[in-house]
Amino acid sequence: MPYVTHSEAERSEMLDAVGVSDPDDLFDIPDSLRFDDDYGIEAHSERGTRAAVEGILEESADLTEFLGGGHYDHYVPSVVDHLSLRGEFLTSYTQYQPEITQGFLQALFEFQSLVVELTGLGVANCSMYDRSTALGEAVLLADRVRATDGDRVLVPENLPARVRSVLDNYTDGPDITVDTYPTSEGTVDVDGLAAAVDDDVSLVYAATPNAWGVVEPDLDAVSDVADDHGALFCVGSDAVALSVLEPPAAYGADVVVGDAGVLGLPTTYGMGLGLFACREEFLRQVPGRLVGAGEDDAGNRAYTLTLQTREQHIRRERATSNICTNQAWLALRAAIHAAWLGPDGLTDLAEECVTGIAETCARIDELDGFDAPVHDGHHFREALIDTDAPAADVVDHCRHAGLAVRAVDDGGEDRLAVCVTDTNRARVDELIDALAGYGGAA
Amino acid sequence: MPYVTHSEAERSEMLDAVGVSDPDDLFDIPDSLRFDDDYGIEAHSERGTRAAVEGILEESADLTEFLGGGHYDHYVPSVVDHLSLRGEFLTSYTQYQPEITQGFLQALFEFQSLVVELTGLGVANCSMYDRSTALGEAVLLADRVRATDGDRVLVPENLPARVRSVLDNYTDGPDITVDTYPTSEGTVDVDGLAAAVDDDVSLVYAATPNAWGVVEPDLDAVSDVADDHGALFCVGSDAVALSVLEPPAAYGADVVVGDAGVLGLPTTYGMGLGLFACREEFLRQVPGRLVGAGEDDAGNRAYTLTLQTREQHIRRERATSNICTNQAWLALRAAIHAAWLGPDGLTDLAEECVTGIAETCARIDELDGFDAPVHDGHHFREALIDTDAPAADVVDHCRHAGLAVRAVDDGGEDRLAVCVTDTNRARVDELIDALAGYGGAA
Amino acid sequence: APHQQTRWYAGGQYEPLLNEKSTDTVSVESSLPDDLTRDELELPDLAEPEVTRHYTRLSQMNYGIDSGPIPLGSCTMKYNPAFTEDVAAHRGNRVHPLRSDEDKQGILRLLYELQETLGAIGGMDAVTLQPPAGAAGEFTGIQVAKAYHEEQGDGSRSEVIVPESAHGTNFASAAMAGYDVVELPSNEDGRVEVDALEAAAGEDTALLMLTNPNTLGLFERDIEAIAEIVHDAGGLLYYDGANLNSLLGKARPGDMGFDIMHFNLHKTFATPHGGGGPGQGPIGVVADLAPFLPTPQVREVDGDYETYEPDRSIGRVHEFVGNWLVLVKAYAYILRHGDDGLERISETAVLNANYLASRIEYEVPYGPFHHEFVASADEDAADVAKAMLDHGVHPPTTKWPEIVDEALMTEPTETESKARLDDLAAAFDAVAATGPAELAEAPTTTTARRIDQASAARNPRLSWRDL
Amino acid sequence: APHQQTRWYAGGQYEPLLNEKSTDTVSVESSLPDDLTRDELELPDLAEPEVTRHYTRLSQMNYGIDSGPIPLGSCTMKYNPAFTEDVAAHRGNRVHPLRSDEDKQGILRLLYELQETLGAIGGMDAVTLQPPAGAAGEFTGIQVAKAYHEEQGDGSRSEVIVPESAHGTNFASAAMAGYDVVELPSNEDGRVEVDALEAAAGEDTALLMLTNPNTLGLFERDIEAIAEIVHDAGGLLYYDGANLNSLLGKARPGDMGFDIMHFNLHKTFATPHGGGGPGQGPIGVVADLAPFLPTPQVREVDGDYETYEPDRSIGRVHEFVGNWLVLVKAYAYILRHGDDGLERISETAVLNANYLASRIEYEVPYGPFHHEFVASADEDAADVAKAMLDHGVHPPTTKWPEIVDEALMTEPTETESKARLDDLAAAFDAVAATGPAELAEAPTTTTARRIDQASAARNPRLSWRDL
Repeated sequence: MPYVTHSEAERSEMLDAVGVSDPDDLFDIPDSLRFDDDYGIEAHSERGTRAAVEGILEESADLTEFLGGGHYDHYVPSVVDHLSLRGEFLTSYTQYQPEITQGFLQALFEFQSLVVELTGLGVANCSMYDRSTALGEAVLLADRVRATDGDRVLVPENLPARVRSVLDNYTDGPDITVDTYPTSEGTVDVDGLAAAVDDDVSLVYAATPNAWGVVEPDLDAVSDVADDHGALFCVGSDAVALSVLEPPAAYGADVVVGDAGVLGLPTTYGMGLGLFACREEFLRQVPGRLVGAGEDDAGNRAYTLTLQTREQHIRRERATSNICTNQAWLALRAAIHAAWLGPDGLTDLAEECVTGIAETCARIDELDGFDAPVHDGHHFREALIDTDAPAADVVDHCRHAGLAVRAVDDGGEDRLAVCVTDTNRARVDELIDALAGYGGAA
Repeated sequence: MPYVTHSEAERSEMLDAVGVSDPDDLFDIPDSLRFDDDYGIEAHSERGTRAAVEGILEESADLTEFLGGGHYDHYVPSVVDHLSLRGEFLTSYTQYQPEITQGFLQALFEFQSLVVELTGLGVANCSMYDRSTALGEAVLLADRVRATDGDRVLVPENLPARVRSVLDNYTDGPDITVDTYPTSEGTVDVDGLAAAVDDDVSLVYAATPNAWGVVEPDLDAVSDVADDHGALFCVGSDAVALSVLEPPAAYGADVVVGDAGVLGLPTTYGMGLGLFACREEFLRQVPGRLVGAGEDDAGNRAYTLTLQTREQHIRRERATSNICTNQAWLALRAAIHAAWLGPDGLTDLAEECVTGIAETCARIDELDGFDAPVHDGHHFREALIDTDAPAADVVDHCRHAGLAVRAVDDGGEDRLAVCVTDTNRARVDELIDALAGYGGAA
Repeated sequence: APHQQTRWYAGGQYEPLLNEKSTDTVSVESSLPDDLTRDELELPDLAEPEVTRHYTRLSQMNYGIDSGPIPLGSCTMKYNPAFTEDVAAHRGNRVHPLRSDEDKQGILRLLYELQETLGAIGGMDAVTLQPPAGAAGEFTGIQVAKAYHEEQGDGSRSEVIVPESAHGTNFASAAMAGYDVVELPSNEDGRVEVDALEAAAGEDTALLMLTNPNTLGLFERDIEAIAEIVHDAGGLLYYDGANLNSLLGKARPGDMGFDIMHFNLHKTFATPHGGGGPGQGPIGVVADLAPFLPTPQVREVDGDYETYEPDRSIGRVHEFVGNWLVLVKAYAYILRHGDDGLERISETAVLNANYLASRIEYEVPYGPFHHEFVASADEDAADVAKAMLDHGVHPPTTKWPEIVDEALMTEPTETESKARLDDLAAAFDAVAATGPAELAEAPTTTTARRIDQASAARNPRLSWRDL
Repeated sequence: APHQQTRWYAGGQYEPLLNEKSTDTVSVESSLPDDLTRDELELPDLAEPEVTRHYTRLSQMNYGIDSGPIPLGSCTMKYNPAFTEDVAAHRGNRVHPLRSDEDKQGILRLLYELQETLGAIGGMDAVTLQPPAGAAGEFTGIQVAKAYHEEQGDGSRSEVIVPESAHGTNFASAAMAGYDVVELPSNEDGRVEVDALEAAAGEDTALLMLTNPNTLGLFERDIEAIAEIVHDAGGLLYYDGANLNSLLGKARPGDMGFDIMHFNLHKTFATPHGGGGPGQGPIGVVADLAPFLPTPQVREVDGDYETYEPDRSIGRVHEFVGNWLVLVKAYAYILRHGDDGLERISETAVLNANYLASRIEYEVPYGPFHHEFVASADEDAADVAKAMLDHGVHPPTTKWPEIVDEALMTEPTETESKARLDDLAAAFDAVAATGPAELAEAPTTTTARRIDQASAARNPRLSWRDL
């Protein structure tokens, strides 16, 4: 029993102290409910466990990925692992005792400061599960703070189905209706949005870069439409893009959600770090944890979880969210990554997300049988590509060249989506070769 | 410049403070000696550096190794990396300021305690470079403490050539002659030793397990021979073997050297951790660092480097050794590994070193064309194997099966050496298959 | 004092913020057009050595299980085996979720095997791994229950019944799913008042949420009767997995009549809590509810693994599969232990709780308890907690559940040695012997002295910009 | 106080030893015969959680570069980039040295490229990577020189000349190789007294060992004249690489007339010192000495790499290739920087030393200095060091070299920021302003209070058994 620390002698002494001869005697469970069977799980040594699990993991194909769609890979510097894996961080609990957890509290306060700077908004919490649940919480916040006639929210028609599905669960309880508004040439159709919105709308959502990788060109106009109808304007983005994009607060965003896991978290089968910021007036309606600065008895600045009366462990069914454990350690990692990059490094990384996909599209566009990008406008990390051949066939062809790209269904069109970041940019040549080879074969 | 921390403004301020406009002006180097060329080294990003170096490392073949010969692979538990890589340990310096380095000093004191327990001797230092340099230092210690007529030391004829070569460099300065004594059936020929020894011998060395993997059966007798002639008896072994073998002090060893890197250090291209222990009477002649327990001004036990007057930074040319930086961090790792194993785990590991090679030899012995082991007696981890075919051909055959074994030159005989530990034992089937396959082909 | 925690100062304050050490305002130059980009970005600007020191220092100013015990009742803060981090660092985890099934067989196999394993442990017929935390698991389970009731033509059921001593998340999750919460009182033994349940259960009842052993560590002996009442009323039973650590190898929620349950992987299966997550809250359900689980599920077909959408799936509760690395670590933890090891966990957890309770002077009003107990402090429980910090240990959960006066809800877990349990007992008793004046001064050996949380909340300063 | 270091107590002592926490005496059962095995083994016996806590606590009671500056002159304790540890953890390092050359091409290529790279940096024609530390490099270099002299029929040369301010290892290594050490006085400028050298050099001279800049940080401007004197006498020049950090991109020992040099990889190329090693001390030599280098060397033949034994090799100084992982980390560090980065290292190291010296009140008697300087304390330098500990920094090397009274030999290195240099200056000045009584009390904020080293040496207790 690897992590149970008693010697036989100690165990006996403890059993004596509690007055039983066998720990099983301490279980006050009716016989009818006793589990007498086996789970059928075999124990392994540490080495054996590693071999077994790593053996399973190695069964996945070894591919260079050009995949995005909400989960992105950037190089995470070694310091992020080395520092975040320190036991005092990794094995700590939520900071209910701030006097002995100043270190983590300060790191979370710094994460909040980072998000505030990136979004331009007054308040950021210290994490949500992922961008989809952050959007769900934003909609619930809008429902609480906006006394509209109805309960509709508007999302773009190209909102990824996975995000929409999460949102549908979040809006199910309070009976909020999620409607879509049209896009045009891959970006918000402002007129279409204006036609769709009404005073019963509590929130209008738009993402930049959006689902097709396009940087939305006129969110001012979107913001105005929302504002005209008393709806909150919620912007979706990510921590790298926000380092160069206009801060959403500057064009009137009330809430920003999205992904901060683009920092600190490489590709890990879709793990996320939800980002959530909003205007200060909604402070007491914010979901999730907040760290604030205060003072200790020595008069020194000290940090603490604050405004906990919003939270479930105090407010129960009237809490602003049911969130308890969320993504604190990933927020720490994102903060370390951002600190390592500094403002120059972060904006350089963002610039690479602009130039990498642009150059890749230009090269693909030169190939017979491909048009890239499908949409006008500036792209960030990813873009859609038109192919004369069935997209699935191209995907399969690339797969045999050791490359993963994906087909997307864009309103019935059969298209490819390609994502280029710092980690796969050096492999773009292979992608071009594979696509060119396909063209030749077709 | 990744690890240089000044902003341009700070740099200017500092230049102003020291009164130059360019740091280059601070270099008081004659023009004739200025280096105006390039080294020709291209800078890389962190990611690029990792890719470049790891790319080189991946050029080695992917083989399952059955190699020993002085460097052994055991599974090192994850805690060893996680704890030893903590920056306060990894990036610390020699403990010249004990008040702020109690942690490392205590760990080294615990390492010394481990070696004392394993060897039975009164004093252990806190590391040497490897087993060969530890043997060199033992010979120099013998030269200092034994007022013999001459300057001869005796080593077994099967001392590995690599160890012998190191020893020859250590004995070159003080003009110590290294002679060999015979072995018989792979172990010390006690009569031959008795014939070789005389009163001019300051030290007799024997290893257990020895170079052919055999546990020496009668070191009492060897000890007696050394003792009869006033020579020190130095035993070579390793930290895993010593956990089950008779403690060398019990049969009269004056010094124990060997490898403690069998704990804490997996196969790493021959990195070692020299183990050095001796009788207490030689305390002031011990080479290397020693940690002692003392007291601080608060009256609490505290640890400190001690008996530093033996050392080069104080005693200079009269020091007991020139050692300064040695292998402290590896001693920490070995101590963590031993603590993780505990006495049961450590002796279980040692037992696996006995049974693994015994079973493997028995299986090989059943194959046509092979005899295993060559030598009678009990083996630890490794053994020699006779093959009817040229050993080099068998090695090559195994290599094509993805297995690394080696040929050894045992007094003109062409033999194989095979090493089995916990990490390759599960692959012994493949070795048997490969050898059987060769037998069939021959 | 058995401890002096690290404290780094600069300029009369503790370790400054990154922003206070050095920030730089850069003009953003981008190949994007100016009207889409910001002019400037101001962020901390430190080279790697200073970044490393900053977080090294912050970590030293933090307490985790690697520092000492954290006997927070209901939180199950046990030791997190280091090797699981190495498994999580394996290259095979670096797989994008939008690969085809064919290209991620290793991932799918692990998901499948973990689904099956959790099903066996919980006595459940089907498991989804997707919810990214325990509370998300509760919400998911409630959504599944709701979908089931709707499919049964029972969509009008509007109430979720929750015992008063339940975790706050139960209330909040039920509300989030649109249910009214009906609170159930405890009886004098600290367990569910069955008569009250009988009265509460009816045609409006969608779900009863219970944890068992409950938050007092007491096994709900009447669970079979409780299940019958709820089922007879047409409702479902939800098991809150927070206390599953005491049932491993001993009993299964599925066998008790629960229809839905969640697993807190960081509790029962020791994945690191990371100072507030990531956790993961898979849920298990009985066969009737399996068609409603989130999509995708994973199944094995002729040795290959594939994803599929359950017939009547509620959809997703996370964009992908939640916190993948937590799943990997939990699976490794389970494999490391095997059946016997898992049973030994619960046995030792219960033994440790009972031993510790036997050693302390504070009264423990309810029993027999399993893996946790709730003692009653003579002093303000919050003061007790602060004073315990000076003994180098983390205190228990305080002032909850409210049915015990000045509650000290204590769960030492199975990975504390007898010596550490004795340390904890000594800390409890030393604090009990401490006078009120000294108590009010505590803590003194910690990084920060006692923090005025009320004033921090009155004047919220939530980012560097607010200072 | 800018710092409060962690202190864990138990039973009125700081953190107990593993042995004091729990030991177990097991009867050794082995399939070896009884007469070969021990009866019992007594070792600490703790489960993984307690092992983890023990070393976590010990680490918190330790100070490294990751904690703050370590301006130990001549030790070049600069920041160790974290990524090099990840490179060292790569599976490709798990190669046994007794593989055939064919099967370890990756290893050999790295060795070859590092040999070549160090040769370029030192201005040396051939390099061996084998010596496992700087002192081992010195010994190796001296053995090479000896072999060369012997081959020249000059085996009677019996003296090694060493300046009085040289590192103790120079003296010890020369003695170990069987040479008499001739100590060379410094002139009033703190540099080699050329006349004295002229007098000392002669037919007995095997070698002059120098570091340049010397331990006062001063460049030996007369190095060309010095080389000529030694060479004319038939001797060789050895360069102690301890201070190479200030020459990167600026000058090369080979160009100054040195025949042999060692590199301290943990100093110049920032591999972690690990509290006392592993280091690695490759040596470079001019072409005439290349045949004497240790075996094996690595060469490239048609794109493949192979090992070979130099014609007149002195043999081995380590059983294999020394500390392989140190070589890997150093190579990665060099590649990370490139030419410009390396030059920026020395420029910043020198700027930092000069800036720090300009900021402190203590006198710095010699100059112009490069990457390090030696200040002279008004108080006992050892007291100054202890008092600096209370300011959260590691003090400089004290009382050495002896030509400066109460020497404070200070090398901040290039990885300290201006803010940290200002911290160091503030610490120096605060201590200078501290009264003698308070000085004698220091340190107070460290894990241990001042330790009585003399009494620890008088009554040596070197293992648990001695307590």
